[in-house]
Amino acid sequence: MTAPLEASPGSSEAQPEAALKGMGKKAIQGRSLGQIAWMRLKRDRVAMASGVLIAVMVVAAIVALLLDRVFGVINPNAFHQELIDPEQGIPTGPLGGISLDHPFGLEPINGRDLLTRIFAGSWISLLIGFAATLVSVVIGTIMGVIAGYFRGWVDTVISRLMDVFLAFPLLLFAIALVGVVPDSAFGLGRDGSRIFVLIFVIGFFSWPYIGRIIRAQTLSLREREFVDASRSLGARAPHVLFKELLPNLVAPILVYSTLLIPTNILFEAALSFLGVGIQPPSATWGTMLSEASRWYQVDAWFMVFPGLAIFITVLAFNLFGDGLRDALDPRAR
Amino acid sequence: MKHSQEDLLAGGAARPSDRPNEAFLQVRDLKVHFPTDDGIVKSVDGLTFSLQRGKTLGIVGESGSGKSVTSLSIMGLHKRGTANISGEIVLDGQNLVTATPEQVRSLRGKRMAMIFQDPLTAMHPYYTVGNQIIEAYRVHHNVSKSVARKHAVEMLDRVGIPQPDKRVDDYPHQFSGGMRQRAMIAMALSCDPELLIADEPTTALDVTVQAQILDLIVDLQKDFNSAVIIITHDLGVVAELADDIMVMYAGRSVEYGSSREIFAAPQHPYTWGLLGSMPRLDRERSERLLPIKGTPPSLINVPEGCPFNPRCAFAGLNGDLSTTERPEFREVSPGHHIACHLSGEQRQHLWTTEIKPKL
Amino acid sequence: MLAYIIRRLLGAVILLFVVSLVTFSIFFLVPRIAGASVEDMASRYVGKTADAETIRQMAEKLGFTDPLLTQYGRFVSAIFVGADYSTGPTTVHCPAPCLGYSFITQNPVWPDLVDRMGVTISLAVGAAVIWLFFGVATGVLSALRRGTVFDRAAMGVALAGVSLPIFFTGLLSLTIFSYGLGWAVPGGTYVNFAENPLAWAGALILPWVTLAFLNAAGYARLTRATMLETMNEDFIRTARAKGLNERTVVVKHGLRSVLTPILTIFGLDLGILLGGAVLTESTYSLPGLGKYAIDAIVNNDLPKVLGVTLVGATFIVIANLVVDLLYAVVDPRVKYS
Amino acid sequence: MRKQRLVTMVAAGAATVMALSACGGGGGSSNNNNNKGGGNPSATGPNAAIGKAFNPSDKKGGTLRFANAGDWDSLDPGDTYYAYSWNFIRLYGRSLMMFASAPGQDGAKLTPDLAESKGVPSEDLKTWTYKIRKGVKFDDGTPVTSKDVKYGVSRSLDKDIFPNGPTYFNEFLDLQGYTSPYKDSDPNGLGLKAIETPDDQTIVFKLKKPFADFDYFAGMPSTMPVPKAKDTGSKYKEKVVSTGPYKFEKVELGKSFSMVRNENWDPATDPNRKALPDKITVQVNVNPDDLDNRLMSGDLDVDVVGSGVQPAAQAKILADPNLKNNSDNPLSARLWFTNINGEVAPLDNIECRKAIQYAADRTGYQRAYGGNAGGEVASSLLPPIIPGAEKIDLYPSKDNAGDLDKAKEALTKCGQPNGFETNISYRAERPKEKATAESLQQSLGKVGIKLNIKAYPTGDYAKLYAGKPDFAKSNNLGMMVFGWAADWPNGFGFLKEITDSRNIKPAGNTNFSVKDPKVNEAIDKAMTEKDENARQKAWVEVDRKAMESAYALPGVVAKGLYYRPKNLTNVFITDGFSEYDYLALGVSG
Repeated sequence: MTAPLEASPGSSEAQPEAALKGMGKKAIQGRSLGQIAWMRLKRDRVAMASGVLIAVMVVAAIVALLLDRVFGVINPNAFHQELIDPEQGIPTGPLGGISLDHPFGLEPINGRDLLTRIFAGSWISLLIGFAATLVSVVIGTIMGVIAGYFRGWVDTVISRLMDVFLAFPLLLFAIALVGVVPDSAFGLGRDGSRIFVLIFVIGFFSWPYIGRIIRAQTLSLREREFVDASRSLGARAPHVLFKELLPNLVAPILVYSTLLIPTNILFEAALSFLGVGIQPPSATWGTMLSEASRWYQVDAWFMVFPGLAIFITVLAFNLFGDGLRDALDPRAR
Repeated sequence: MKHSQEDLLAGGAARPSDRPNEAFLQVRDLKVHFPTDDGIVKSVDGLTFSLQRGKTLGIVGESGSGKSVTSLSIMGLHKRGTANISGEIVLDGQNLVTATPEQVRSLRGKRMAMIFQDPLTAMHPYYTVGNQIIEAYRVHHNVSKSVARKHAVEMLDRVGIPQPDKRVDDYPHQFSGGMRQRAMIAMALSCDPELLIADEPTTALDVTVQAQILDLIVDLQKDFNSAVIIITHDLGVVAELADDIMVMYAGRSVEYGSSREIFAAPQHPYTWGLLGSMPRLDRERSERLLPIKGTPPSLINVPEGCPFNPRCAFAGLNGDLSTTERPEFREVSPGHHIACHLSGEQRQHLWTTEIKPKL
Repeated sequence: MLAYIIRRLLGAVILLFVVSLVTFSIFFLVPRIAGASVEDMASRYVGKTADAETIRQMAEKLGFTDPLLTQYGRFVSAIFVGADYSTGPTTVHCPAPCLGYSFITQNPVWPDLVDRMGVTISLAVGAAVIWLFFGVATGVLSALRRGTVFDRAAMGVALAGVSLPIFFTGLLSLTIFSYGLGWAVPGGTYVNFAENPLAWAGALILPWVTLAFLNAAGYARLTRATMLETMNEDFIRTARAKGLNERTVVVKHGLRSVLTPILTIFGLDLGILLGGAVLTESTYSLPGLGKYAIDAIVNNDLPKVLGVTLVGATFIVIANLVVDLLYAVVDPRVKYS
Repeated sequence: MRKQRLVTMVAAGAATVMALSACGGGGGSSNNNNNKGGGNPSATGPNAAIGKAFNPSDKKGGTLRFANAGDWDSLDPGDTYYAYSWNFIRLYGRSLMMFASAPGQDGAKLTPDLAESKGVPSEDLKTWTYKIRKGVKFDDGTPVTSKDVKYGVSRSLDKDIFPNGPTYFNEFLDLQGYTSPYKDSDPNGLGLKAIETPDDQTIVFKLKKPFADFDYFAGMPSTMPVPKAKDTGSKYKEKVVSTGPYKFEKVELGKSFSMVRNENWDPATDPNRKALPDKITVQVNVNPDDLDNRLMSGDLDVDVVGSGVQPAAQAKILADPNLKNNSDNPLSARLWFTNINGEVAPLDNIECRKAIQYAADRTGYQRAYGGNAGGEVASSLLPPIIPGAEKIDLYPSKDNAGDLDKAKEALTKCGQPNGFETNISYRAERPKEKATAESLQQSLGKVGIKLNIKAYPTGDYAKLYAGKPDFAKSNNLGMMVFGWAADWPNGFGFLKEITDSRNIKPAGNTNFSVKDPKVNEAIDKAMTEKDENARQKAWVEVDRKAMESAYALPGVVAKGLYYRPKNLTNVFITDGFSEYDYLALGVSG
């Protein structure tokens, strides 16, 4: 995932993999893994703060969606051209036009309020981050479990498929694909089809990473006694898969998902930055940053708040994910 | 308690009252506590024993009884900051608990060495066996690589590895389990240590190899006149080997005595349990092994009174004493100490009527 | 060993074959599915002034009217034996490996790619050296000083590092160092190392540092986690039991084992980057493979897109292969048969 | 078949800023300057190179350094269609006619180059004859003959090999089915019957239809001679044989090239060229912001694309009087406008189109293109600097901010009193067009006209999306943001392509909205008018009729902001290209 974003895939991929290895092995009597994890998580102040921040952001994003699209209370596209220098096209006043009315400043040329736009853009960024993660986790888990459980040629086929996916320069593909799909596809309204395509493309290209992890986990779980026991009692494959294996995969899936969400938010931002994001006048943080990149020499303030929005969100998810991983696997601390 | 500890300290392995100052290793009131999120884990909680050169001490107990933690404490292998160690570990007059890490390090490998239980994980997979022995030798001896290599080949030969000059360049994974353990021993003995700690040296091995390895340790001990501690959960292993045996439970010693005494007249119900769960070839086969019921206690919340009381069949014989008061570690016969509330008669009675016949 | 390498090479070739087929399908088939006609596709290759007839002729000339498999066959055969393209009075031979011929710039793609590779390799390798050194060093130090101020600070910075999009840090660095302080040359002035090594380094210093920072952060986290795990291994205890000093224990025994996972990730990262550091090159306007790819996509120059994708995939596959082979060097337990 | 040559352009990478959009303009400037001639050479300050030569000089020597943020479409004279390229190509090639190398309006006048004099038409305007100067040689010393010119034109007809160039010859010459010299039965590739070469000095063009302005065609680079022996088709661009004062020294396509003096160029045969520098270097694919910075630091001499500096540099220049003194801000013959698609309901109703004309806030349009420095508000299609152009403002409003009352009135007449909903498209990689769309969305929204914004890839915008009538109709594109610059600064060059509905093609259009028989009639009248002044008036009439039909919403007449490095000599904006005249430039020091 991070691969296309030029971060190390290691940071998000191998690390949980390594960390998750021992997960579930160590059971302390009397309390379930979930209870222990929750106890540990509660003690991790940073993780809890991040969790609260995420919750606040999610609520804010929903509120933004309602205010913007359902009730139309806020108008992220309102112009304030009177605050823009007509010759230079940049906001008058210092710090990119920051004022009481416009605490985050204004966008060049049209003078739209950045605070409102960042707020209104939050739901799209988060929605894409969450939904794309859901897509890749669902595909990745199904493929990983099937490959790990059935092994043999099924495993070979799926593993090779993952190899093929991993061998693609993903970002290029995503760009090309998003560009190809017509706007009016799926009969969704304003922004709808583009959001849908972004979710699909990001999610679809990310599944092999989680697929590999789940496959490895399944392979090792499969050898454990309880699976043998279940099978020796005559349980059929679906039963073993869903009743025995899946519950034991919840922890790694949960941790990986938490760490995948920020990666996908970054992926969306990258696609938007490269110009295949949401259609104007709607904006995500990535498209705003993309526009800011045209202005950074004369209005460097434009990039600050969209950049911070991405940074803080991604950081919060990463911190929470780290905390969750530590909570679920004490050995990783 | 105090009294008996003094006694014990004064004693050597074989004869506790004899030549008090010559004990090579003295451990006094050793406590090793690990602070964790869930509370303090008292892995070792007041342990006292001593050992002379040329003697062998067997430490026996279930997993989690504090055997390995004790040995690692002696070796100074607990990471500072993670473990709170108090008490004294005196090796040849030097207190290792208060010594600097550097002083302890210089002793490790040279004066005291350790054989670990799982040689596959205990040896570095990326370096050849020879390389690892050479390294151990060269830390303490300022010799050239070729000299050290010759020494390594000699050591491998000595622990009975065929074609040592060839196998010296093999990697651990290319050795069989028994051979690996021999290599491990060769590594531990490469600097002629005066104290050798063998932590479950034969656990992963099959019975014939087990015997060979144990014989090897005995032979080498004779050659080097080392003091040896053998840690095991299996009384059978130490039966022939050890001069003295210490039985540990929940971070404490519950019975200490000469090997002969422990096997002939064990006094502690826990020791009875251990004996009961041990298959023996030298007796008639009884119907079945008698496992100790229950599980080892949490080391965070050690049961009040006698730590063994929840699992002890005889805990009720002295009213609620077992659940309220910690039993004193006392000498019940010369060189034989136990921590149990049962009276001598009760123990005698139970042993002869209930326990012994079933073994 | 040799047999293993041959087998892996064969596998790599097959994988590339599949990759090329899928790439080809996506770029040639998906537009068709999305409703583009043969003429629509051909119109990308004609000039701004073409009429319907010219477009139709171009479609025929480019073979868009042929079945897809035939087209793919031509593409593959060009890679192995080259292909001939008409320049009007004569034909030019595009020698193998002919990764297509752009009808927009009337150039074979391969020389372009070779040309751009220099930039990307300079960027990727330079950054990789930096991030590998700083990332691993920070990770190791953090692990050894777990819980100290250094550890917390380093991991805080690392976490920030993996949470910052590179196009943001890139813009920040340009704003501050290039335009603000005037310390570094802004991007786009790339010169070949052979021409002027100083200017070369000057143009790359910001991209190197930015890209390296991002990756170093990830590597520091990975190294720290692996190192912590390794330092709990039995063989580390053994090394200490031998009386080795802590330095030897850490470097010779600890770090040695940490290198394996680092190497794996490093190989893959480098492979991906060598195929084009799209975001970095875009942010700094470096004329590398990534920028080339983006420009090609914007211009709908399909042969270029196809070529650069395939080269990118090749780098990834080769990196995978090299990593697998290096395992044998690093880890004596790995045996290939 | 022709298309605006300008608006398709450099593929801007996503992060790159192709801000002022695109290529050099086509028209001139300078009717806004009152300083005629070069009487005051020491005059400095902003716009000092408009209308006269700044820092005039005859000093030879030095190296003139160009840079290009994108890349040429081609260096081949038969395959290039950028204004800057037509400006630049005069350094190494000689066409039959050329724009004079002179400041201001004089630079928009045609003068004979390879030809001895202007073309001599037949009475029916269907046959044009030129005499070629004697003594002109290729850079290898071979004399240039009329057959080389004929060969050059013939090969440019082959759009398979040379897709980029203009197609005027394909349309106007009486081809009789001829397609390409490469498929010619004549071994010399001279089988084209529409061009005759009775002797080595004479060339005769035969047209299908009468055309009075053929001299403009004869000024296109495709009339530059090409020696058949050296022609390598699409590879010729790598090794163009020069007839001008400079020849290629080293060419690395996509990177850079350099030119040195051509010893076989004889100044005696060439009254038009000063050829001051000894050497010319060109770097291509340079980062645009970096390019501006290097201009300002004196590390470069000319941004060859000639569309002005990037917004960042613009802000810097406008804020700093010293920089501003070294800049020129001329008006050009380029129009930024928006098509109103009559194929899409309810815009098939003229009143609804008028509502848009009234409601649109043209100052917002202007802001999108960079405010006052970026251009002037346009009220009709024909830019004021086209000779004879008149101000036509059929939909006036106070401060150009839109007349909402009139707009609502028109909506009511249209039967949509509460407004309607439609789509507006723009080129995805063009931030200014995006700002335009957003601005229109705002101002039209005030009268209830709801615009949904659609972005399409720049490269395919005309061919597959907004320039394709079928697509536009089925996707309900009511408005399409576009831009247009003329091939030549006259009424024909500017208006014919964007107002003549008979030119509408299945794809690749800039215009397909103006579909009015009255406009077509006016065009026909203008094209057959022989008197120049009357012809100019006739084209103004075309402009007026087009505005009456309300199919196109004019936005901004572009102005470029050019930075003029200090060591340039003989600098002036030519109306022929709305750029600095590259033929005249020299360097000092």
